[in-house]
Amino acid sequence: MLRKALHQTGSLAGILLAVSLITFLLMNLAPGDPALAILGETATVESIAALRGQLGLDLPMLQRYLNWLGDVLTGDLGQSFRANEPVLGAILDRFPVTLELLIGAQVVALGLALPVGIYTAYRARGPADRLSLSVALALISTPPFLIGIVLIYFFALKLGVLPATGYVPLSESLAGNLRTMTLPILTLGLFEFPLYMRLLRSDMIQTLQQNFISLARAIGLPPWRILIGHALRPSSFSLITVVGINMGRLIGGAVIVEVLFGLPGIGQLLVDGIYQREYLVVQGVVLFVGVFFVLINFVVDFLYGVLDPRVRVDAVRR
Amino acid sequence: MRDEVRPAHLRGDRADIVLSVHNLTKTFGTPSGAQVQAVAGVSFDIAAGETLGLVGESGCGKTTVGRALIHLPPPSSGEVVLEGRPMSGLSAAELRALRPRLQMVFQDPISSLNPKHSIADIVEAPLVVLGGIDRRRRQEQVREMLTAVGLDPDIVWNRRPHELSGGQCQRVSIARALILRPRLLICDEPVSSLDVSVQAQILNLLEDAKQRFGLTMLFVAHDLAVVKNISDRVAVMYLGRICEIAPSAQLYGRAAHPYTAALLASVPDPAPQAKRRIGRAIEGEIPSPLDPPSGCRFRTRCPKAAPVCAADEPVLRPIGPDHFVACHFPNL
Amino acid sequence: MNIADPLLSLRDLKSYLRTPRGLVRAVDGVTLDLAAGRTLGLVGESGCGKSVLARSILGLLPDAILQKAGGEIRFGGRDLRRSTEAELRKVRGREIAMIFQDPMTSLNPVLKVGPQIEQALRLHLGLRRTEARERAVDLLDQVGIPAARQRAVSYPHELSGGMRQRVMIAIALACDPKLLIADEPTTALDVTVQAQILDLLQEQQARRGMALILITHNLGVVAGMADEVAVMYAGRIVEHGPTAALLADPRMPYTAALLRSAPRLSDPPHTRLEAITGRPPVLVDPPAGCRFAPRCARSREDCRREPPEIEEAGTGRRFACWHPLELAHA
Amino acid sequence: MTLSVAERERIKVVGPRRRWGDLLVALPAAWLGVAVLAAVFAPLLPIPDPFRQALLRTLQPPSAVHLLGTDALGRDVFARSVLGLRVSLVVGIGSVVFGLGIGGTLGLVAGYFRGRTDLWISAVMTVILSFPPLVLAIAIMSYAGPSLALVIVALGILFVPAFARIARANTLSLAEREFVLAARAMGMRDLGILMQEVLPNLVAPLIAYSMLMVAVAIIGEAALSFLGLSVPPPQPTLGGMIAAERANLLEAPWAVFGPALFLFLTILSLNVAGDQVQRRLDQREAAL
Repeated sequence: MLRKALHQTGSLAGILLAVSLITFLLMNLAPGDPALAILGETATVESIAALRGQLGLDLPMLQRYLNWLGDVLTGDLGQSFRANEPVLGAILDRFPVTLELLIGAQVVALGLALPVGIYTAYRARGPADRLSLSVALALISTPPFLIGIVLIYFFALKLGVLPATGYVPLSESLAGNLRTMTLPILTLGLFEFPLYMRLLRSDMIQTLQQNFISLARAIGLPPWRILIGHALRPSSFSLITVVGINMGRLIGGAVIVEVLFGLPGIGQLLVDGIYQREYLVVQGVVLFVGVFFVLINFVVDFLYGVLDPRVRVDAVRR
Repeated sequence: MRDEVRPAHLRGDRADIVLSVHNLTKTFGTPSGAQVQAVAGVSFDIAAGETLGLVGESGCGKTTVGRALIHLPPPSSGEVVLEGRPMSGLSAAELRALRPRLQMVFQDPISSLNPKHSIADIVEAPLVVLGGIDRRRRQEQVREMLTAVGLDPDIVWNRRPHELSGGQCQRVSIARALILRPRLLICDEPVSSLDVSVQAQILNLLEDAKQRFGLTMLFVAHDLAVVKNISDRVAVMYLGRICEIAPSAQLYGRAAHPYTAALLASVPDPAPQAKRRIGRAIEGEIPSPLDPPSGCRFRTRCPKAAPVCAADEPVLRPIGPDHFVACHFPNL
Repeated sequence: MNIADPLLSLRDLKSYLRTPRGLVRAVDGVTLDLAAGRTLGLVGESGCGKSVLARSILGLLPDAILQKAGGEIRFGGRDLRRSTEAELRKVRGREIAMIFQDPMTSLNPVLKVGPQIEQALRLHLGLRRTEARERAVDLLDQVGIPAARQRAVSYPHELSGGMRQRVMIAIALACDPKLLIADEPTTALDVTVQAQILDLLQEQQARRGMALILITHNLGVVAGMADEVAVMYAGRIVEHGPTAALLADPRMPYTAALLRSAPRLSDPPHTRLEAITGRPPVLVDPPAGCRFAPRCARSREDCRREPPEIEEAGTGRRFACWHPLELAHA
Repeated sequence: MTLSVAERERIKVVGPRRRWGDLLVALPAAWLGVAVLAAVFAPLLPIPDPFRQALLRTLQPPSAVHLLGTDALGRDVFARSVLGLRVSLVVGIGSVVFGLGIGGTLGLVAGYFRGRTDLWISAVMTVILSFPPLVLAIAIMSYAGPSLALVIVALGILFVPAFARIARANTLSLAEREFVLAARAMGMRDLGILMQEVLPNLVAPLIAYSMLMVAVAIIGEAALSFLGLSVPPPQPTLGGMIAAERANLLEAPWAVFGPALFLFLTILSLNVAGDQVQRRLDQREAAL
């Protein structure tokens, strides 16, 4: 167990290092001079040279990477030029908004996918199954911003029950926060729901054909006990992995949703950074998001081991 | 082969030995880093025209022996001598040149045929790989060989494996193995996934093919009755070692090793008078090859086990003409 | 055979299955009686319908697959074919239990074996958790699992194939069923372990006085275990009778061919086997007359025209054949 | 011990009725055919000039002249949508071909040779997978600047690990099959085995997967263009059109839902057709 933990921690460190390297290279291998890009076309030669020195652009690549990595490890992601604040501070300020969005979306997606997935697997090819599969297919075929626009069109513009844009922090007002977050969370949740539901449904159908389900039926267990007590857990392994992996897809979706609904999350920060050529902000957000995503998957791996005794025992044997 | 280490049951004095295997071992690494000896020092030889049956329960290493002989994967140590030429230390090209001399038929008739290829292509493939034969000659040979294994070339020629039954697929496998006219044919459980009625067809086909093509055979299987039916000599394996080797009639008539006796007693026989008696089964299950028992590997389940069995590992020794057993207390 | 008061009686049982290739007549008119405490060996090659027959008795075929279900299954004064799902659930595991072929996949991989035994006890006998736990350990002990208390908290993948099959038997025996259906219980096991499992089944059957339907493709297994044997071919029972008589003197040519095609330990090496030519019919479109006729050496024109009914032939024997083999050992 | 052959031929539940299934292939195929033709021959179509602005005829509702109305600059929404679809299809197909070519090859090599090769390839894939896909694409686009080729590469990189995974998993299980062993036993070389024995069995699963991935790629392109990070203006993109017109959603829903419909129908068609192809492959697999 200890060996496995060490091994996993080692590979985690390796992956994080690779993430940092790629983030660094993306910015530094890109065509064009970052200093010029930051200062704009009107900059003077002197100011560009000064900024290059300040950014350390005249040093060799490896040296610059190590310097930057050292700064990153001490929590220094650089300064945002326009806002004149530390990049890390900006990210941490915005992160709670994104986190609320992500957690809310997962809750909505799983909350819908679990009952629908279980029921449709049990009554596969029934009318409810066909209906949910069609809805799922339609949702999968809709880009996330389009789901959002449809929701805005009906709930904000036509019915006027919820605001189309804007954000009220949780600390200010719970009700206000919920009003502003409902549509964004619903958008992202509906974007994610069909994947979970289809996955759970097909895994459940496969499990229900297994011999141990026949045995459970031969014992005389009622259907709901077979579904929940016997079929659900073995069917949920790939779902759990996907919930972790799809955090990445969801973060991408969150960027879109934040822009669409005007939420001040890190997705908005990223896009604003791009528009305003704040390269350090972009770099900081990409690094932050990459690290966050890697850590999530690390946790999911452990969770998986807890759920599946076969993996757990392997870990102990190792 | 050096005489001083040659085990007694290897018939080094005979001139017609096709395959000689000496002290073959195969070790696998497990994911946890432990080493498993799937085959632990196995020696046997097969004379021209002979069929040697290799029998044992799952995990005894019999399939690994078969695969090690064709060097897929190669053995960890030991010598394999085919028609007088040692196979160890051969380069990849030399090994490829030797492959037509020994061919293999696998257990799973469906898995051993590529679903995307036609039957004709599958049987022709070895000739294409061999090279130097023009297309018309190749197709003639394929046609001939399909007929020889009891398939109608005109019907199956363009079919895909999934359009054929399991028995027919196994015939195709046999045709593919025989088209290079190998000297030695290794059959790895060729009938174990077939129904009895089809199984008999394939066993009969193998007997016929052996006569017609002058084959020497190694027949690996777990079914004792099947092995007895087709073999001239039989070797019984347990946990990576041979515990008894003898001519079929001898081995089945006077099983000397307690494990052979237990195996034979466990086989349910459809003889009408045989009402099975309770309690003939030996106890326990095969120990893990990760941690085999000291001394005789069968001692943990053996009714005759004594302290000496834990201390000394018995070696194969003669107890009759061509009959060898590795046991301190054989049934004589 | 005691037909007066059978425990289980099947009348013209039919189970047609919906498949991609069409309607498969997997069980097509099976009539059979089994008295309490007896052992019936149900023998046939793969695809003959023996497993579908077993699942039909317990109503385990999913509605999505079972297209047509005909005939009667009389058990304990009820017709299981006409019972509701709720009624069937009271029979399953309580009065009729079942063991499946593959012990590797027949236990739930994420549940410990103890709880898997306990659920039948709690469901049917209403035992409390602690009582059920004790009973489960006791059952594991009875089926010959060493250190039963420790094993009860093991997961299935920690046990060998033979041990898992013992756990399955413990689950089946939990509520003292009157009938145990064992579907190829030893096919996936090594021969020495097979002998142990057969011993265990025989011993438990004798102790509990339950009836046993032993489904297998291996005539050797039924020879040692069964009181009577029914041979199935292409969805029908073609011969049925007391084990010894049937094996010594098969009347239906298929039975005889099946017996002769399997190699035997008692035969000398290189004995020529009498293979049956061809392969069993596809049950989407079975032959019109006797279903074995296309492969039968004795078949004549009438065999291909009209299917023979299974008929009584004295001393408890029945067979379905227009031109049966003569009694040799009578 | 393995199950008998007959056991594996065990009866499977049937899919939906064949006629319905055929329709599910025919309709999407028809839409995709029309879409591809329209995209290819867009300049020749009898539709208004997509670039011509008419500031007096802004936000016109759909009419015989303007099938989907006009946008805030008075440009024809239908004509612009056709051009936008062209970008979607080029990017969708291009990036999947990129991912399939590189990922498929890497997966094949990793699955067949295993060992160290596999370890290195898997490590690279893990690193790519360590970034949320859209964020990686956004980052690449933001540093390197928008262009068609770059969009294709940025999205294509995201598909490399997915195709590598599928190719690797299939190759691993194929390499276990005994026909590969038989090919080696007859003396066939690795390259021959890869090309003749393994590759033909990979084509079908990869093609079915590709169709689904084209749908994903089109969604990805739409998201990038919605953020203004895809092909630069004046070239219209479906996502860009939606982003630009969403301010007028209430007054001129057609300017948003017009391109949205093009986007939705194309992605839906790819998904439906891909699912059907996948299902048929699975059924054929089950019948083997």
